[in-house]
Amino acid sequence: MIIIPTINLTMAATIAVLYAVGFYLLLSRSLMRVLIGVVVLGHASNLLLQLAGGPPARPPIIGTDPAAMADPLPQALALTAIVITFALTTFLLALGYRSFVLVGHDEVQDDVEDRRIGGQKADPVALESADDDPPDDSDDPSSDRIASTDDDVEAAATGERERP
Amino acid sequence: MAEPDRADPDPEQAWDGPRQPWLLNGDCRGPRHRSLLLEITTRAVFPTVLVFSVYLLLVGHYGPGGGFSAGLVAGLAFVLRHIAGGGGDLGSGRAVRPPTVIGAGMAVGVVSALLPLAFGLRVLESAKLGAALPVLGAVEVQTSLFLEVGVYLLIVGVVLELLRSLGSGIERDLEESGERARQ
Amino acid sequence: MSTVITLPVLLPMLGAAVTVVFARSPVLQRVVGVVVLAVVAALAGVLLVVADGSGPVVAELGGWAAPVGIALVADRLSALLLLVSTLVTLAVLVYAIDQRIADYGRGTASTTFHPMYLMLSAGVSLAYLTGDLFTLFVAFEVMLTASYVLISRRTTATRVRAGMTYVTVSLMSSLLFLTAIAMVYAATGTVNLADLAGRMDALPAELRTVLGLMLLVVFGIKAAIVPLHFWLPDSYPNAPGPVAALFAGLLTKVGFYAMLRTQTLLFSRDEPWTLMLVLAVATMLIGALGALAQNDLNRLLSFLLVSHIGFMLFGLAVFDAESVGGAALYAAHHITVLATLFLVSGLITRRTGTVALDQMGGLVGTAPGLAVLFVIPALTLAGIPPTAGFVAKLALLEAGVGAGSGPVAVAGVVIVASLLTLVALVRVWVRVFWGEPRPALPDDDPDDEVVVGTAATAAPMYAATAGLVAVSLAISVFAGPLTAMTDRAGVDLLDRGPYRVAVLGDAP
Amino acid sequence: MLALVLAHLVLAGLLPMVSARSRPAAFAVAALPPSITLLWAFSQTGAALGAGVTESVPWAPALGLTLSFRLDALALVMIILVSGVGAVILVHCIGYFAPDSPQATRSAALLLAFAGAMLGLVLADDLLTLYVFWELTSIASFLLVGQGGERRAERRAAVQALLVTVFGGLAMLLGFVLLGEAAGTYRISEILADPPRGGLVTVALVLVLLGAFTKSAQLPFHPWLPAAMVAPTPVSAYLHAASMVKAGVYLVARLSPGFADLPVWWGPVVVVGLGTMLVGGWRALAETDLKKLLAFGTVSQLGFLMVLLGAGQRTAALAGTAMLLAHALFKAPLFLAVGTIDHATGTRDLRKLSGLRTALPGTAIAATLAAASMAGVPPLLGFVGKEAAFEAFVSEGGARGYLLAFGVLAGSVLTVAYSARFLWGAFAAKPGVEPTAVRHPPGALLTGPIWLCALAGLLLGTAYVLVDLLTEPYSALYPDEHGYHLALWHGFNVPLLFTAIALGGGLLLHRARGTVDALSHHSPVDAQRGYRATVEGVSRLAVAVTGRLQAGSLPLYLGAILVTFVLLPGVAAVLAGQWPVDQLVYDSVLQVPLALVVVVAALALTRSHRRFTAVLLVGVIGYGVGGLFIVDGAPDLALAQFLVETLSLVAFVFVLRRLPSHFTERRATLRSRLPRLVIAAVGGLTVAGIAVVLSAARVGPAAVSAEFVRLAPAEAGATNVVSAIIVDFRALDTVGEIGVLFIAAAGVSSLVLATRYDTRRKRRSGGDEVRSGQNDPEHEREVL
Repeated sequence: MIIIPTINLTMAATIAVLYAVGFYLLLSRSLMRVLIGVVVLGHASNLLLQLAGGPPARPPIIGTDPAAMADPLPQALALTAIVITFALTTFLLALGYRSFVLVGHDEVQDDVEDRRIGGQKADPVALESADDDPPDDSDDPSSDRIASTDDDVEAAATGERERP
Repeated sequence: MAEPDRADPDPEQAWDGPRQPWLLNGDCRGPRHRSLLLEITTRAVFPTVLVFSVYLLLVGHYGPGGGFSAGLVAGLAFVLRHIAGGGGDLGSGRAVRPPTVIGAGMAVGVVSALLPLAFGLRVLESAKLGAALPVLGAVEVQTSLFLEVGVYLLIVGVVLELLRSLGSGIERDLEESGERARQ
Repeated sequence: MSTVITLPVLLPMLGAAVTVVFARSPVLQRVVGVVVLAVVAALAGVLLVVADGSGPVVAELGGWAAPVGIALVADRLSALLLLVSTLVTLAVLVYAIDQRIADYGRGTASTTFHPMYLMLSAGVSLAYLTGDLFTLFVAFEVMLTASYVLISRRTTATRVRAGMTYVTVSLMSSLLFLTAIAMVYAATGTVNLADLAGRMDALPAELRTVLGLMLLVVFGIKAAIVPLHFWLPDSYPNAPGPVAALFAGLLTKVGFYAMLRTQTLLFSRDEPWTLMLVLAVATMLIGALGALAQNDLNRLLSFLLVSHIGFMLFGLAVFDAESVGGAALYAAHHITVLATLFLVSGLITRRTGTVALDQMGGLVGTAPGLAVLFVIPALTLAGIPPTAGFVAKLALLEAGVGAGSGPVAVAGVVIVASLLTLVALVRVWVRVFWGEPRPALPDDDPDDEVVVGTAATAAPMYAATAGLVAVSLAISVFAGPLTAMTDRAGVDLLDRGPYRVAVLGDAP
Repeated sequence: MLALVLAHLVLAGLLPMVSARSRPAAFAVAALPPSITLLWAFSQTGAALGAGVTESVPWAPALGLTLSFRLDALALVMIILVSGVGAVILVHCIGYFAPDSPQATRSAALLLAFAGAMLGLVLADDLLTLYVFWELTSIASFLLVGQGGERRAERRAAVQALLVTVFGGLAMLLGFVLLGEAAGTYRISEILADPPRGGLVTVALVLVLLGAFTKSAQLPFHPWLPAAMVAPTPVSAYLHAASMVKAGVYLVARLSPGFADLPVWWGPVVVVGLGTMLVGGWRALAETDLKKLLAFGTVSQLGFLMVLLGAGQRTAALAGTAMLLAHALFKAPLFLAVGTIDHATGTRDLRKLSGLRTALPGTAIAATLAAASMAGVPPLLGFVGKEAAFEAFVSEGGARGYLLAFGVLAGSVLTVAYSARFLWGAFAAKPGVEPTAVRHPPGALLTGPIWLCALAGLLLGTAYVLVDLLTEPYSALYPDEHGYHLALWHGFNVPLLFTAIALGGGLLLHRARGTVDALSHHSPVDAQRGYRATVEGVSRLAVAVTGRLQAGSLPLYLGAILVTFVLLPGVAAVLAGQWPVDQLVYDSVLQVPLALVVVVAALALTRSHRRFTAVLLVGVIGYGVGGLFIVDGAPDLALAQFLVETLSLVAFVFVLRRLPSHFTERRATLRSRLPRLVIAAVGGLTVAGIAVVLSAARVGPAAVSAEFVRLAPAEAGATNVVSAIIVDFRALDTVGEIGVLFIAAAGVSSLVLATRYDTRRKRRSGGDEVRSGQNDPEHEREVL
């Protein structure tokens, strides 16, 4: 068995390019690109897993010289990983399709609620009462708020209600 | 399945189109989608590939192959058949439905993990089974083959499911939304 | 015993297969789901008792001794979290089943819900029990893929974005995990955790740090550590009610468990971990402040979830037996309390028809039972005595103040974060339960899983929620034996010896 | 003792069942446990004044969490307040709440629960036990002040009370833990026996004091107490006069014997206490609401008590304990009297009240008696206490002694003034104000408790020996310097002079109320505004931080993850810097062309704008990687890779049929793409770099590969080692793997097949909304 599986320069460059491209695609807004990025990253990590076993050698099938045999474990792990990546790819593909059907395009939208909070101009959401809120953005689908009937603070302070 | 093409009145388009489920069972697609050459090829190749996949399944212990690759090969045979015969060909109610195949594969896999318990072995422990079969003589089988079979079944089921959803499902969506298939 | 330990993984998988094959029978699906989870919970209880009494339970799968085969290990930590998680999973299942019955009637089967739910449970069990880094990856994938399906079960135009965020970020973490495994194997030549512990020690310290940080980032995404947490508040709140409860309860804690396990077993350290202290502070504060800025009940809870991950990180950062045990206890209580709060939020939403805090009010008069169901977990989360949250927080504080000036300062941040948590929860109370009662809003989406109105809320949904509240109270009542056990768990984790001996035999 | 506490709590839980039948009965039942507790405590007097009665129940011993209780002299005094006054107030409640009042049900249960928590607090002999009950009282107070939460003032007051006290409570918890860590125990009696010292103990004590100050409404945290006056008056009388607000004072009294020699302890206590006494008294002179007047009076008195009990000397402690008792006995009846007035006339505004002296003579006399005790008029208990207080500081001498003596004197002048203002405001016939009509004459249930408390003050004042007996054991914890004892008459001395000055000065101040009124409305600092600003500031900070960080954009989130990944392990790897020296360019020549194909395809991928091209390029990468697997000696892997790649291509093509042929993303400028490019490139280099470094650092041969090769043919019956690993050695991975496939397939069909059941409808806002067809029964049937 090989003791030092130092990854050679060619393979290191390949890994670097694959990861970089995968990351680059992953950071885009188009879901299809993200998906392709995931596939590329999957290839990259499977390749890396296989390389972690050591440099090229004979297939690990009994009959060859064990000393010249490739490390079988990373192969088995990579095989499992390939299947899993495949499963995830198909799922993401379906999700992308579904998104396309529902939204009409396949770009990842920003979160509406986050944007609303980000757009608040430091208007604190008051703690004590439900009634002194800053007005919501108009694009809030549920903005037809119910008017509240709050009583007079002064009346509260004089404790009229305690009278039986 | 909606089949607007079937009643295509244009005789010039339809005169040489096959009208019966001639080569493959299942519903007959509209002639515009059919390709004689592909159907014949599929007809010839399909059983062969299936047999090859079973071979891969059995040989997995001794060389490249195994339940996973075998299942994929069988799955690709179904893909070919889907492309040639269309979605109506597969899983339209007559055949076993794909989720059942998947579930069965999963069940076989898990049961094969638990079965050794019945024989006083540990979970997932494998053993050699020897049996004297009438024609083949003494056959030795490693019980881990059951897991391989589970994997095989499951993969075939998964591919069938993909064909049903991504294949036929999207095709139907396309037809319903009036778009034309690009490929 | 070695059989018992495999069943929490295999039984739910078998159940999933059965529920798919017999998908046409909703009754069978429900029975299988509940029975399987109940059995798993019982087994987890047995495992906990045995692991606490006579050391880690190990199963050598297929009869192959580790590291040749995969070992499943149930020590105190994993058995405890397994037990609590399964109880939560069971309660949420009961809730979900009854919600479905209330909304769709008894006869409707669900093709995906039950199988996916059981697979998720199997994945979680496997993640807790595995003693193998690669199997941990597989377990994560089983769990996460099932969660992808569950979160995208009712994709609408608004929800599909949340599903995207969740799936994409999780996929990235999975791929980074795979990368990290490759790196670990490249450096050490093994993926068995117990075996790795020895081989890691032989690596140069700097390279060990590299691997440790890599695994930290990988699990940190799942555990939602700041700055890896952004995805969580954007995705969980949009999942269907019970699913959100399950995710909030379990998934982040599985991530934290993995972090706790790998960091203690593989990367021993003698003093508090400064980087982790910093991350803990950031997580606690940014999460709590995030909660204060929300108007959506579920988002508010999601931010609190993030904030309290910081509490556990604090325990990990201090890195002594007491603190690590405290973190384990905190995780266990946190699983129940977050799930409960999300279920309560679901009940509130069913009553009011909205998740917007400024659209609700007056529930204390119209739904006093719900008020009680909210108050107890809310106090628990805020760590107000005598709840379980207090006990767990106390364990962390005690460990922290004994560990030097850095941890003492962070203990102060724990106090601040607790106060902010309370402020956020008081806001919920004031806005939801106090004030003028308001009419339920018309249901925005009449055929989704939320049906507004009390009549459509089945009593078992309340019962399931109350059951979880009871679990959380039980943690408080039995704090004595529990803390004693988590203390022992902490000692084991840092000692590493018992785990390695149990897996590899006497001469690791 | 735990049983007594639990009895309160359990009965409180059951009380709503009683309330359902009769609300007055609920209060009557609720009054039972405190009464029984009081009787029990009296029955233990002998032991309590001696060694004390202890009980200890372990809860979580691993954390030092033990429910330890101890009944000693100080606790006994507190029980008189908590249970004795509590029972009296609960009886008053029977008459106060209308039989159909919705507040009654809630209040009865909560008051009883509160009584239980408070009882636990005063009996606790363990810091953590004390903390447990401490927070429980905060919660009970929150719910009692907030009631149904229908009105904003109630909500605000409840929230403010909760936040302020819990803020202090949490700080105190940290202080307790630090203290416990330093002392090695949480047991109060053990800590006091051997008080720890050291750097962290200082911090701990400051934190503990923070808790005490917030709970006892000391400067600058006091505004919550006047605000809490929106609660029903009996609640105010019980929580915010007699018992809960005493918790902070009580805590200081508890710990002072161990720590009062430290400036960090007595310094803040004395300064804050004195300040609170003066500010509270001054503010009381400006109030027109009788209840708020009393509330500020309470604030002032709490400051006074704080000074006495935290000063750390015997006479002051004696005075403090007596005043503790006296305060409960005069403040509770005063509150109850206000409640009775409110109940009878419908107002408690002193500008509207007139002539009640004649209309409600019974209430007036009892209230006068109580107010006189508050003002320190002999022979009432208040006088006895205040005498001792003056004596304590006068005889102490020195800068601190005189400062305190004159400070307390000034406070006492204010006390007399607001006592007079109260009596005048409540009962006097005011010129120009027509006599207030009494609509509901108060019954015996309302006035009886007032009389009881007021008379108790008188009785104990004359029977000062009893009080001395009760307070002596606690003050004996300090060294006895002068042998002072409580008494009505100590001869003509400075304290008596002080009392005279206080009474005279206070009455003069009351006469000059017009001027005082005008002055006292100009307050330079407003603590309430400080609270508001803090809460709003935190909210604003929350919105600012969250709005900035939580951008809602998925690419940004992924970018953050990637940057973290680059920064943490990447930087660590650079620092480690162990690049291998023996790295080859390639191991096998075949790797070079294959790698080239993969790299070129990957780079082309970033520039492709057609989806189909992109998918094809991915295919090229996949097959290229498969080729590399063959070169590496992994035929199984290569086979799987080719098959999977093919199937993926098919799946992609299936989906691409529906999608537009080009990516819809706007073509970004280089400038906007640059950060992405840089992060991605650095990320790729980081991964590759770490991989090389780590692979070169391999510490030994692969752990089990040789074993696999050895075992595969013999034990697993396979010559293909990889296959043996997959289905035998690591079969569980395979089971998990098919599980993933199983899930993914189910997910795919659920997602894709739902599409045809989607329905579109118009939204109110105009746009189309697509409703999901998933879960549609038809859809479910099809997925089946």
